[in-house]
Amino acid sequence: MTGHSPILSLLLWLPIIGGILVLVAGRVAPQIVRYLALFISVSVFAVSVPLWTLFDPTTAAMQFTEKLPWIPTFNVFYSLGVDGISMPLILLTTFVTVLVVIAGWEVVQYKVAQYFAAFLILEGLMNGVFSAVDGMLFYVLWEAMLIPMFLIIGIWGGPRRVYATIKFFLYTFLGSVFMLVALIYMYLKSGSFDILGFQALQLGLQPQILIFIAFLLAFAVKVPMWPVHTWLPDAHVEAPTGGSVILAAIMLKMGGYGFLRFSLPITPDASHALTWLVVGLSLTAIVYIGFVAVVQTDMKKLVAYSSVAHMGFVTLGFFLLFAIVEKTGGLAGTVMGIEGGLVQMISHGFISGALFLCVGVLYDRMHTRDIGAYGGVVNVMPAFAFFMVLFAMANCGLPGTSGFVGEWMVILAAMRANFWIAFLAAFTLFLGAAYSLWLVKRVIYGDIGNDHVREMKDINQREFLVLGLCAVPVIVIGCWPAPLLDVMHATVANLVHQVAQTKLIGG
Amino acid sequence: MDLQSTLLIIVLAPLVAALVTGLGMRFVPRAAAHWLTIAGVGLSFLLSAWVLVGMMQGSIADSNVNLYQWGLSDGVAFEVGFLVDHLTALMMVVVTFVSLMVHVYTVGYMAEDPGYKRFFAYISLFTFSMLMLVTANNFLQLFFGWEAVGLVSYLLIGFWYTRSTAIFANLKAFLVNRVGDFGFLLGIALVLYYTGSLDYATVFAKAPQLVGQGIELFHGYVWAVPTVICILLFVGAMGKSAQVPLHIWLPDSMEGPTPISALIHAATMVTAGIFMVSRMSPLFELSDTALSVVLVIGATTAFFMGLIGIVNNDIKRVIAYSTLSQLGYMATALGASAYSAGMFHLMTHAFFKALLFLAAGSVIMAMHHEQDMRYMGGLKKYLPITYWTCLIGSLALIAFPGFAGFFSKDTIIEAVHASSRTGSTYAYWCVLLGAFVTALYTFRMLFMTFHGKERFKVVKQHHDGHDEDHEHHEPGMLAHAPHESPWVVTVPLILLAIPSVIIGWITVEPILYGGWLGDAIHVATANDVLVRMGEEFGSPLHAVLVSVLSPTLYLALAGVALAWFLYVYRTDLPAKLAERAKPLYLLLVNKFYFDEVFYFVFAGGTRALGRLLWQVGDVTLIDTVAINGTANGIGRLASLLRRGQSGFLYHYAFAMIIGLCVLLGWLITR
Amino acid sequence: MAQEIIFSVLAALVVGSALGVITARNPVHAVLCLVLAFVGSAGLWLLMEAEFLGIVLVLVYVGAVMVLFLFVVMMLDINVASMRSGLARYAPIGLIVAVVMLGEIGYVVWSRKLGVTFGTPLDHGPDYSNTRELGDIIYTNYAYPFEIAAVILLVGIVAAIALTLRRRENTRSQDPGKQVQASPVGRVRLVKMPSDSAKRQGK
Amino acid sequence: MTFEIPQFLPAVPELFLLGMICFILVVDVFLPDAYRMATHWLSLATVAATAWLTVAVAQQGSLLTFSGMFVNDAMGNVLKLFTYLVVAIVFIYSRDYLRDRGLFKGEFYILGLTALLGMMIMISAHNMLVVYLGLELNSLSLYAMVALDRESPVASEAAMKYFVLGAIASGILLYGMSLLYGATGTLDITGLGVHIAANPGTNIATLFALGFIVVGLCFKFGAVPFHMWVPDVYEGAPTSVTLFVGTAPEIASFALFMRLLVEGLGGLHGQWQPLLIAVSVLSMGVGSIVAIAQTNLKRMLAYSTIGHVGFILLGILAGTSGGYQAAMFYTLSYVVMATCAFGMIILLARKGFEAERIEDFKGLNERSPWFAAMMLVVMFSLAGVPPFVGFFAKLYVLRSVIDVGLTWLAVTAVIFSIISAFYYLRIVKLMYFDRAPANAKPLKAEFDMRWLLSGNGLAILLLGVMPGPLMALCARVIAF
Amino acid sequence: MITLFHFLALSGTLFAISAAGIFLNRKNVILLLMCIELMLLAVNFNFIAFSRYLNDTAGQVFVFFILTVAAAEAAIGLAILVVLFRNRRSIEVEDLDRLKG
Repeated sequence: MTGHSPILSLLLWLPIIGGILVLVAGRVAPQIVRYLALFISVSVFAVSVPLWTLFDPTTAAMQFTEKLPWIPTFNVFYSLGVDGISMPLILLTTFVTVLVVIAGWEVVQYKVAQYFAAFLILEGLMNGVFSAVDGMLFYVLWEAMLIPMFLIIGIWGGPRRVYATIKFFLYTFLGSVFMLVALIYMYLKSGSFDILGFQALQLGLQPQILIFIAFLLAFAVKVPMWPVHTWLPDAHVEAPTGGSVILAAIMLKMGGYGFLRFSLPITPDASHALTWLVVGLSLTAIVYIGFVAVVQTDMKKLVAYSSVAHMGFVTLGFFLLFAIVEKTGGLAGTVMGIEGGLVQMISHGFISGALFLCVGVLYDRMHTRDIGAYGGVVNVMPAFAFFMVLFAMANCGLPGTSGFVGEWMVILAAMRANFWIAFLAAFTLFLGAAYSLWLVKRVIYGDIGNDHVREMKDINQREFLVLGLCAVPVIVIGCWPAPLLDVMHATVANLVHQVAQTKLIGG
Repeated sequence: MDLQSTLLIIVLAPLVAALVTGLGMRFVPRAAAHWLTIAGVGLSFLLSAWVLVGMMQGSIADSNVNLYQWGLSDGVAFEVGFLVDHLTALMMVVVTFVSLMVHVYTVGYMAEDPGYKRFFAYISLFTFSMLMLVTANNFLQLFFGWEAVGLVSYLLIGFWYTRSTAIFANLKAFLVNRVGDFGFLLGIALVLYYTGSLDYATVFAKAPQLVGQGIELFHGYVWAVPTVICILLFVGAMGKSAQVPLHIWLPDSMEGPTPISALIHAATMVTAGIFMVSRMSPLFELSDTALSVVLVIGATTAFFMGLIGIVNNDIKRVIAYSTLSQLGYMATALGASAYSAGMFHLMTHAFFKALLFLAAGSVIMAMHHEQDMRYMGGLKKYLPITYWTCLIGSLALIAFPGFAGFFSKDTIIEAVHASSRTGSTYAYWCVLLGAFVTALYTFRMLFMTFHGKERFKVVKQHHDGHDEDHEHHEPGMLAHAPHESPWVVTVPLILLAIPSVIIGWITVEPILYGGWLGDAIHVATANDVLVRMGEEFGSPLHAVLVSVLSPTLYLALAGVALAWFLYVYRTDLPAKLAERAKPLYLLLVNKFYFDEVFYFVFAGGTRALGRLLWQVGDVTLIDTVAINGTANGIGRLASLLRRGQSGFLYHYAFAMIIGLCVLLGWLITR
Repeated sequence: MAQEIIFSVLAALVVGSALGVITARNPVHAVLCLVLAFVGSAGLWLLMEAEFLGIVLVLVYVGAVMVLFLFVVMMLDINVASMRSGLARYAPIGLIVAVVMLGEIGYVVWSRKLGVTFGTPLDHGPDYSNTRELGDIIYTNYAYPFEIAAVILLVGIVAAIALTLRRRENTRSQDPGKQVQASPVGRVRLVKMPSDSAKRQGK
Repeated sequence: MTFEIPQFLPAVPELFLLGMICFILVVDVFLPDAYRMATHWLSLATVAATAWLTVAVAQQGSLLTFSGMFVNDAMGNVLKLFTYLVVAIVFIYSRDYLRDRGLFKGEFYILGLTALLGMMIMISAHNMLVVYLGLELNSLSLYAMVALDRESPVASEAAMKYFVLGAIASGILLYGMSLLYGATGTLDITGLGVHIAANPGTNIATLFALGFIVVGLCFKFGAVPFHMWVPDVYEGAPTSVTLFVGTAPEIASFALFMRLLVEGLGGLHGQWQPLLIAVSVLSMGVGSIVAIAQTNLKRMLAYSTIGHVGFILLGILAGTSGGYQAAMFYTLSYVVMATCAFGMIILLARKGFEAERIEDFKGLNERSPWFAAMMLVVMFSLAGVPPFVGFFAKLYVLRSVIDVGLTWLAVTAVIFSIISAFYYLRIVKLMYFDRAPANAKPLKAEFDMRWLLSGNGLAILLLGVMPGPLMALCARVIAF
Repeated sequence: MITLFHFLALSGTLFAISAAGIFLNRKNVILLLMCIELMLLAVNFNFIAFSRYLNDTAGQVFVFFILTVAAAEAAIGLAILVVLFRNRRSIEVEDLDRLKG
């Protein structure tokens, strides 16, 4: 794949430059800011489409690669590339950003230019994270991402935003600095920050375990896994709608992405040794958090907790590998677990994003997220109710929606590993339905709760457009995930074989 | 026109109708809504009838085609496709026919309802889902249909979403079903694990290899794989087909409009479990244990749910409990490996139970949405058609010789009698006494509704009985005298009455003994009770005559007699009896306290646990102690160290000199 | 032999007066003790044939710096009463630190393991001039440090003036800046007045 | 005795500066206050010319002169150039501030330039005597500058504390030098190196001297437990002086470490490494923790300086050339950041109003989004968040520390960096999340200050996005 | 015979005394300055002794410069002291606690 146009660089820099343009526009021509932001985000999405169309699903190698020297002293390269794991995530990012821009159209009135600029810059950085092939580049973008998010939550957030942002920032910062130490360690071992180099690096078990734990801290916080998940509900509750959407739809995915990009291939033996830990935490997330989500009275908190529970499936799917190998002695089923996790990431991106948008729609009208304040919304907002129910159903994994695909594959794979893992994972069937539909019952159904509800207007075209744009992929992926799975096969298969063979000397 | 595209049309026609009506609700005019959907369902009914006939004549062979590949992962191909054999064809016809009837009926029943179009969209969507379920040729699609019907049922139970009871009922229904699906999904996963495929054909082909394999669930305890799989699958069936103890959602589902109760909660959806088990017969045949479980649970449902029907006063709920009981019969049949008997009863039951429900609906319309039988009585002269159809349905239900129910139900009882499986004795007595109970509650319902003296008054005042607040008006007070329903209501009643009478005569022989269902059902010869019964079986007429010798008939008659005695002749007695046997009465009225236990354990337990984990785990331990605790700790440390910077010059100097001393000491002592 | 005696006497003097410095009740006494210590040290330096430094110590240090100290002490009248309060509180720790420091230094000194080997100091003849020897190298090899030292003194002057010089009113200090600015215009003013005769003619 | 005239060429910048100092001193005396600007521009011109000279006389390798007391090498020149830059920036930032407070007098510039001279001497010192003299020249100028605001009680208090502690520190340093002189028989730094290389067996006196010297250096650097002067001086001194004290001398202190510990006592690395480990851990700890409790921004920055010094020491104690490069990179980038941070304080300050309290930054985003963004950049950079230069500085030192197998130390460091992130975030929070007080006036500043400050902030970003060149520079000039 | 170590011991003692003095004098800054002078004196003793026993004049030169610097230092120190006194009317160490924390 040489001689192609630098799509990835465009995806990284176009939004950032666009963001700066938006800032400038905010000074000189405030009235065009929104249109400019929309134009930029759409064009970025347009740029990202070729990734899908030109993607070669037969190879596991990095594609659309670019490589320039960046910091010679550290032998750091500005090197980008995508494979079957990261490509869908990039499209998700560019797509969701468009939604966010539209969603914030007239909702945001304070410091409009800064708002859109923050999101565009954030988009660029996120694209960079997903396409970075150099560890240092990855880390730099990974951390830089925090800054716009910090501002988004803090400036346009709710009353307790300060606590939430600082918690969010320090939590994630705490997680990632240990990753930095691990990266440096491996750099000193391998002589460069090239991730592929890391993956080829021979490491003893002890260092592997330490590196693995460092990575685990970074990614577990991001995912987030129990017990380092408590920043998420706070951040979501306080963040503006757009912030919540990006946070849930994309940022959480970076943790899962990191597991596949770093933890598994770089430290296979440590992953093997600590599978019990990650699987245990994932199951805890699914069951424990599921129960917690049921009793939430704040809509955003509820969705946030459900995100944690769903991300539990992602990590579970990824780390079933060794359990399966131990049980069956073969690799059959491992690919399904990982692919299930990946599909779960994509679909959760759409579903949770959509749910937060729904909550946003309600919040814009009532200015409260308290479930008790609603009731009988369907009477006044039928169209909205349709979407809300649809996404709630998707959230509890109804077949025909994307939410089903991931859970289905992961549970099937889990059964290969151990009956009881599958058993606990399947709890989501009940719990997911419980919190999603109970929410629907209390908010959407019933007689009109109070006069505020009676005065609520149904969604306008803009909101309809946004929710509709979310609904389409949810349904399509649910009814026909094959295309999505096809782009992953080669990469995941390669990953599995990479992970399956030990790095231990003589092993 | 080849079979595949035919099937495609059969399945998709309702879907298209549903989508057009549902998504285009704003633009589709009212009349178009029902004509469109009726056309869709009608089309698929005709085509499925064509398929069935073709199969009977043998002009159409069984076919198993894959439509498209849903997804491929890890070498496992998830296909979406159709498996059509006699079983499927039968189900398709039953489903589409009843659905069609209900569509027509709805035109009249929901006439004034604001959600008219939405309703049609839903039931068409349901028809589609149900067809997906029955035509599935693999577990994925089966699960899809399985959940889809659940979804539509959820939407329809909560159709009147302003009623708190309705939206409670639909949530309950969905969650209880989810509990069932929990097992179902695990079962499917195990199937995939042990057979490496989800395609029926492959799975059944490999099924025999499962025998002898063991799975160690708890340390040291090894179960036979088929047993585990089948029990898990049956858990799913328990949810859908409302077997004890997962039955609690069905009675509440009566909150939905009556046509739904007829279509979904009597005729089709609730029988999905029965259908599924029959479909899985090659698996179930591998495990006697599993079948015993099915047998016992089915029998229990059959008898005890019937008992509840005796004391209930809501006309629809009575029928609902009878549905439970009948589902129990079907399950019992499956448990006795008499799958075809189960299927047969499923079919007959579909007709006469739909009939009963629709009749009840017509009564309810006449009573202005009054469902309490205590305010009815003597309606016979107002609603003749309804009465006679209802009578037919009741006779079919109590298995009066000659009516549809007779052939199926008697066969089941006999089959259980003949079966030698563990628990069959218990099951036998359950189903036998069940016959009596059935007769009792059925005719209690009939008599309380149509016979005796009128227990309602007609107050002459203009009152629109059909507005949304029909809940609240004075019980037993009618704005104007009840009158017979319009033709769109009565015609389906009649059309359903016909098969309730005759279908048994036509189909009993081929389905039960002619092995007509063919390869679809696989029974190990050792278990095949029907074969042995088939030897005695001469002809339907013969069967009717022989029935005079069987205890079933007399039990049924006794039931009818008792019902007449209590509810027509000595109407004061029931109250006295209730007084006399208070504990039993309370037990029945409170439905054996299943709901209470469930609320306490599931609803209460879940919330309590959730609150505990949240408040103690997240808020207290993680946030307050770990996170904020650390932060505050550092803050405190800061203010502490800060005091070290006292501002006094000599303190600073001390710090330096002491530091110097320490460094020096460390240097020279190492 | 004589040297030993002189050494021990002066050493005792130095140490004693040093102790006096840190324990004196009155700052003036402390300064005087310090002066004594310096004088004693100067003697000891002479004993080590560092004549020039010895003399400089007395002239510059005792003669200038110490006087400066005294001057300041006198100028800022410090209430002697409150001097000693609180001495006791820190005495123990001060003592401990002193002892520890002493112990450490002592350990190093008595260990007698210094890096280089020390020859016996050679006795110079009577014509030896310590001053010349210092002068020779200070103005040659050490020219650079010498310049720096000069700058340091300059800084000392500038700083001292900048910090302490106050322009009081009604003091007749001269300001070079203003002097340079002076121009004839500001000095002589020619006033035109009509003469008496003109007046008279005006009548 | 024979004596050849030393080579003056390598020392031309110092000599020129000295000459100009005297010239400016004289000129300033004859200037009325109205024309004080002349002194300002003259000083700037002097610094510029000195820089030019430094570049002009720079040559390959290291060149000794003045009988080995003065060294002109690449590292020295680079450090000097950065020092000039910082001092020039300081002069420009300070101008309006000083004028508003009636401190706009020649002394500030004279003392500033002498301090600069002192730093240059330290940077290129190659003899313990010169080290001492340079140190004193610098310190004395700084003491005076701190006390320059004669009417301010806190300023004089700060100066007093600074002076007394500084004097004690230099006494300690001298004692160490004297012992070292006795133990090695030489004052020359090369001589020290040679002697220590010659007799490897560590002898007690050398160790002892080492202890004293380390203490002296750490005091100058402001490392715990010899840091006590830093917060008080930073808070007490006029902000422009704080700006001066807090930035340029760090470069010189780094040079001191390099000259004395590395070039001189490099052979004893095994001995001084543990000392520096202890000191740097303490510094990072105290710096990052105590800063949290601060309400005065200058004081908070003082503690953050202490913390950063801990990081710089990490690089030095690694004892590898990579480590020294890292420490140099860290020092330079830190100085850039600190300049910008104090510059912001000066920017916000007005006549009769010191923007010292953290609250004074409330809602800056509403008053001036641009400068709020600049402060944001500084804060995140200080916190070590990419893509700003502060991150790469940390990266560099961490790498060198891990390189020598002190991974636990690296972990400790990053934990402290997280703690320190908290109070930097607090500033950002005030600027962006809080509303500005009603009476907040728009910022007023001369355009040159605006541009310079913006450039300063952008430099932090630029050095972060493109850290390569500066790293390469450090790598080239430090090659042991 | 007077050896080098006598002088070293003497200087060491002086150094220790000055250190102790810093601890003892909590009242008044001038005394702190005097202690510092003592410290420098100790240093000078070292240098002179070493230069004598090394037969190397450098030490004495160093002392020469120390004396010079010490003079300038004293000047500045006392100047600051005066400024302080003008502002505070006191040079008691106890009063220098405006800056802390």
